[in-house]
Amino acid sequence: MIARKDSLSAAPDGQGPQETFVLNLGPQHPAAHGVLRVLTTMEGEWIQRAEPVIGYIHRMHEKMGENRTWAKFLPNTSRIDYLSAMHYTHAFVGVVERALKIEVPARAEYIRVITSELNRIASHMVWWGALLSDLGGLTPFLYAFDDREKILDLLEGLCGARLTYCYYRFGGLYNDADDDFLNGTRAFVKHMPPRLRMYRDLVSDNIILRKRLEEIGPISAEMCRRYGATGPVIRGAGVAYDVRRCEPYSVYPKFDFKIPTYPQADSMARYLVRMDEMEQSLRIIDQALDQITAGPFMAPKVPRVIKLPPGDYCYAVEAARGRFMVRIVSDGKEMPYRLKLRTPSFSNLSLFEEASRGMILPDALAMMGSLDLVIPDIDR
Amino acid sequence: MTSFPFASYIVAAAFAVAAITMIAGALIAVLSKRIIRGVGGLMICCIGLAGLYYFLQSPFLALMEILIYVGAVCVTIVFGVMLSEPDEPKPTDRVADLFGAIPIRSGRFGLWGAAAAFLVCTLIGIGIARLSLGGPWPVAPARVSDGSVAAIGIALLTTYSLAFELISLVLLLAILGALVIARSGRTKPPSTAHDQLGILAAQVTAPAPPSDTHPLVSTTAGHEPETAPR
Amino acid sequence: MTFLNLEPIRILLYVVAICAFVGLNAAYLVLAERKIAGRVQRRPGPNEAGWGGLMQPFADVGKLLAKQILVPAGTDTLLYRMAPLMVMAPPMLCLMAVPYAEHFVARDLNLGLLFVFSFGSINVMALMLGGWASRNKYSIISSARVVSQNVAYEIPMLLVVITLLMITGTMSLQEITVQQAGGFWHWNVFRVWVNPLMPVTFIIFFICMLAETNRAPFDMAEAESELVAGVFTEYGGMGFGVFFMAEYSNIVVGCCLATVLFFGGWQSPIGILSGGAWGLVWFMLKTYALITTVMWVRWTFPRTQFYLLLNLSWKILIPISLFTLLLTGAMLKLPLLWKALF
Amino acid sequence: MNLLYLHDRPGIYLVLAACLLAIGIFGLLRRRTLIGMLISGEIIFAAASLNVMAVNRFFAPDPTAGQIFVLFIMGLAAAEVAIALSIIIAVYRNYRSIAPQELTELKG
Amino acid sequence: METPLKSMGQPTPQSFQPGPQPAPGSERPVECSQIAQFAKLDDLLALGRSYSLWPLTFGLACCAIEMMAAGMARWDLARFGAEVFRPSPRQADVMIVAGTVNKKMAPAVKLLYDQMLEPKWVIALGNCALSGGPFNFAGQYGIVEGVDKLFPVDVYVPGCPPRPEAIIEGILKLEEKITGKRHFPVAKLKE
Repeated sequence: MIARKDSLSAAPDGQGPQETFVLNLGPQHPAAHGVLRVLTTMEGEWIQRAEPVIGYIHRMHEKMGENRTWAKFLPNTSRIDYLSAMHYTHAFVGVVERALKIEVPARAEYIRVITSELNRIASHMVWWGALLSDLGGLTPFLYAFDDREKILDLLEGLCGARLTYCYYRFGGLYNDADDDFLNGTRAFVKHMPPRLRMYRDLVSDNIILRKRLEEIGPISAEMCRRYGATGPVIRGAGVAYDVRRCEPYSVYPKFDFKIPTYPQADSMARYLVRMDEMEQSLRIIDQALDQITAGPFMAPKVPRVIKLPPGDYCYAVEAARGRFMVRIVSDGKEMPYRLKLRTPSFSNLSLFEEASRGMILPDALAMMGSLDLVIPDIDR
Repeated sequence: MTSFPFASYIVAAAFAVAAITMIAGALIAVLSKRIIRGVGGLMICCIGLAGLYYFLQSPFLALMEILIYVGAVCVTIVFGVMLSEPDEPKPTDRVADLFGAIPIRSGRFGLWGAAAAFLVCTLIGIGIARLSLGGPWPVAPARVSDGSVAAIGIALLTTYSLAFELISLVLLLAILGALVIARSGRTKPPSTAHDQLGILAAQVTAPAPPSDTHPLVSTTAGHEPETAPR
Repeated sequence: MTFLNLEPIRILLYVVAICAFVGLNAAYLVLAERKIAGRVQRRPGPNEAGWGGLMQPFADVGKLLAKQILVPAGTDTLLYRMAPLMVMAPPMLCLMAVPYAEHFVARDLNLGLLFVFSFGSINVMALMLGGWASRNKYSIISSARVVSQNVAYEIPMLLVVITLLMITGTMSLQEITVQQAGGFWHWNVFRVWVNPLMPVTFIIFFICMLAETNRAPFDMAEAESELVAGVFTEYGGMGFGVFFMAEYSNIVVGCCLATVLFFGGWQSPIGILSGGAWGLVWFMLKTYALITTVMWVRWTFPRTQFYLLLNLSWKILIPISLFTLLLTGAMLKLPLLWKALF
Repeated sequence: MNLLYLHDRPGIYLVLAACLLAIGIFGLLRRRTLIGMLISGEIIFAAASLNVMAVNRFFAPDPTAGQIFVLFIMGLAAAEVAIALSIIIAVYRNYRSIAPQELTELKG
Repeated sequence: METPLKSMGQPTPQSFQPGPQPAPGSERPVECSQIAQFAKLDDLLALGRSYSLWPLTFGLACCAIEMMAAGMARWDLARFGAEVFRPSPRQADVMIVAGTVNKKMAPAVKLLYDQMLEPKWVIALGNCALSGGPFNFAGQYGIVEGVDKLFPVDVYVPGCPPRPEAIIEGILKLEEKITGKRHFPVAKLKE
């Protein structure tokens, strides 16, 4: 049974006010994952209109990009979406490399892929725990963080940061991956699949979870297209769109991995897409660990002062939440003329208003959880 | 219990408490301005009444009174209050807040109406009280049963079985009728559990208090600043 | 001193004892809940306050008591203040009727079961009035939920209890316990020859108890991720603390009742070690095992959705409990019919 | 009359019931919302029940009769509340008010 | 503890001495207990408060993730009785401002602080809450440069984002501030 009202707010004979009231969720609300504010017009517990109000964590990233040199802006990239910092740095580094036509050494590319995929798993872990705690089950949160800490330990050993890595450099990496990291990652790849099976047994197959996610919050492929939603949201609608496949970058073409899609387009589909993605990420890491060779981790000739030739450059990566793209308009100076960050959460949130119409409040929040929003990523 | 020295005092005090609770509850129920407090008053009144039933040697009825009136009737009325938002004038001062039904300022007939109603009710009350105190009452005859729960049960299924069946029928009809009446105004055939049950939780309309007096939702910021504090 | 043998004094002592028990019990159940949550989530839980965290409840209660007392603007002051009192009184009254051991009961009412249920029903009203008086939209939505939920689950619970009443034939909790003497196979939950569905009956009772006490997975009253803190959103300091304690006291009442009705109360499970103080031991063991289960369930399952909750009650639990009621009646009366015919 | 044994006299119950009745009628006259009138009606019911119980306790040969009578009153009150509330909700839905003065559609 | 902690306890600008005299220049209202002294009771209450610091569920940005991590199994804030994250400000004792506060958010944060019941404390977590952090540059238009511009802050925890150990140390510092002495041993630097 889908709890959904098709015709709302029909006051009989059109007389009198409608029985609605405005519920203000946020900016501080446990389900808002930060400081999202949703102005919901409710009819009872049915949502008539849920209007997201954003800007509560606007941090001027694009403005800062226009006021800083390329290297100085690099740390900012890990703070836009702090859960998939590696991908964001990758995109920014990539656009500069593309503009300067720097050839990145193979070893650096492999390490980038490994760290990116590790970061993706870590990010999905946080999402998984947060979604479950939205649904009222707190324990999976702690289980997820257990495994996430293992990833963070690996990455911390590599670059010294737990969350905001800023590990990539123009033309390579901050430092080389040592054997500790590679062996640790091998161990992690072995450690993780049984854990994922356990998660499936404990949580994904739980009847309450299934009842709360299945057929809840359908988001069709057509709607995704209209709003520009990407990542697991569109893959949950049955479209196999993945930047790693569609606009290949780095060494991703060398790996054999599947793009998980589910045609149901409901919250459960998005849930399963992310769970499958973690397995695929493990596969990629496994292959990368096999293929990685010794070599330099930094391109030989990277200019000390970076000036991009005038022009318009783009670089897109598949971040944990979808397609992240950096677009730079350069006028040949030390700073970009215009820096545009196309963040996936913004598009994913924008369909919330249409998708949540006529839903019951807890279902809408479950759907919001399945979109995996990071609010600073929306506000930038 | 009789061996206890002050037993009779304790019993008398308990009786007084029950009686006063009942009367006070009834007064709150009819006099308070806010309807929700009226429901609270009815609840207190019922608890006092349950105490009196206990003194009338029927603990079963006392408990049933609480179960049905507090647990069901009052809750249903509160639900009705939530669904239909009766007028809730702003509290002006404490006395008027508690005894709002004696209208000093508003109302169709104002003070005179209140006085007339008060007079009529006082007359009724005094009249009946005089009647009941003065009338020649028969001497209590010998008991034929002990009035226990078992006896009630047996009587319900033998002597009063017809009435028992009838009241179950009445209750059934009441449930169906309530469903039909409450659902008739709806536009769309119901599709969810709420609607099928006639439980109208999904329709609760929160009466919005005037937003200028206090923040509605505590955990949120109501409005954006014109100028940011620095 | 013969004075102490007198009934009113005895009851007074019991009242004091029960108040102390309820207070301490609720406080330590909060700690137990946090410890169990820690155990389930593979972490130690509170262990710095006192030895192994044993002083944690006192720290919490002391802090809550010393918080600022504030009645938020716009609330219905009288009801806002009254609701915590109303929510705390019923569980204390209910515990008066529970037989903890053979000779350890405050007042052995012959209508004990009805007593517990009638006073338990005040709880709903208190939560509802508290939510209403807060004048917070989250609280109002939440109190509406509380009422629908409690009304919906009162019905299967009462049906189950009526089934048990038909078997036991008495409403006195002490007598119900006495009937289950002589080992665990005499407990009501295992009396499958009276009604083969007895274990199912217990499960229904347990589910209803979870729902009536607003525990996960039915914690709609305090659905944190949706309704901030539900009914209690505007309550702070000890007002909130009392609600918190009342929640745990209600769990204790529910588990005590389940123990008496289904698990033989203070009777020993093996037939020996049953007299005197052993009764108290067995009773507490059974009750706390059930309470632990309640907490275990909370930290295992996610929250259900509101319409699923109502569906469960009206479409599954009520039909099943009606069926068990009919079945029990039939199985009790069929032998008589058999005898009359042949 | 000894005040200590007041609870054993029928008169006090009847007087209390009369008070309750008077209060209920006053409320019925003065309340300006349907729900308020419903509450007052419940108080009148309570007065009647108390009267019946008092007479049952002190003057009836079979004490079960009065109790059953009061039980029926409770059942009827519950049914009445359910029906009345559904009517009130229907009225509210059509008129956006439950003040009895405004239900004037049938008035000429 | 894995990492040495030494520089966690930043000197607070409005240092508030636990004890009879209110610190000069302190913006806190004079509490009753500062006039009439119930020394033992006050000590006891302070002890209770320090072991029962319920934070407000309130994450702003990156630091919120580390705040969550501090509550998770590896670090477990629950050991100090501080894991009861209350979503309603009425029930919270300490507000952990975890992340950047921008000008649009500032009134909301202030409102939340005002809605908390006394006694209440604030921990500014991360460089953004301390001073604006990396987003504080000449010509910035969006952020509040330090949450102490909005309301008094009790403990400052630097880092971008601070590690969970630092967050726990912040809670311990707050306990120290409330009771006047430290309960949990200081981690020693490994030479």
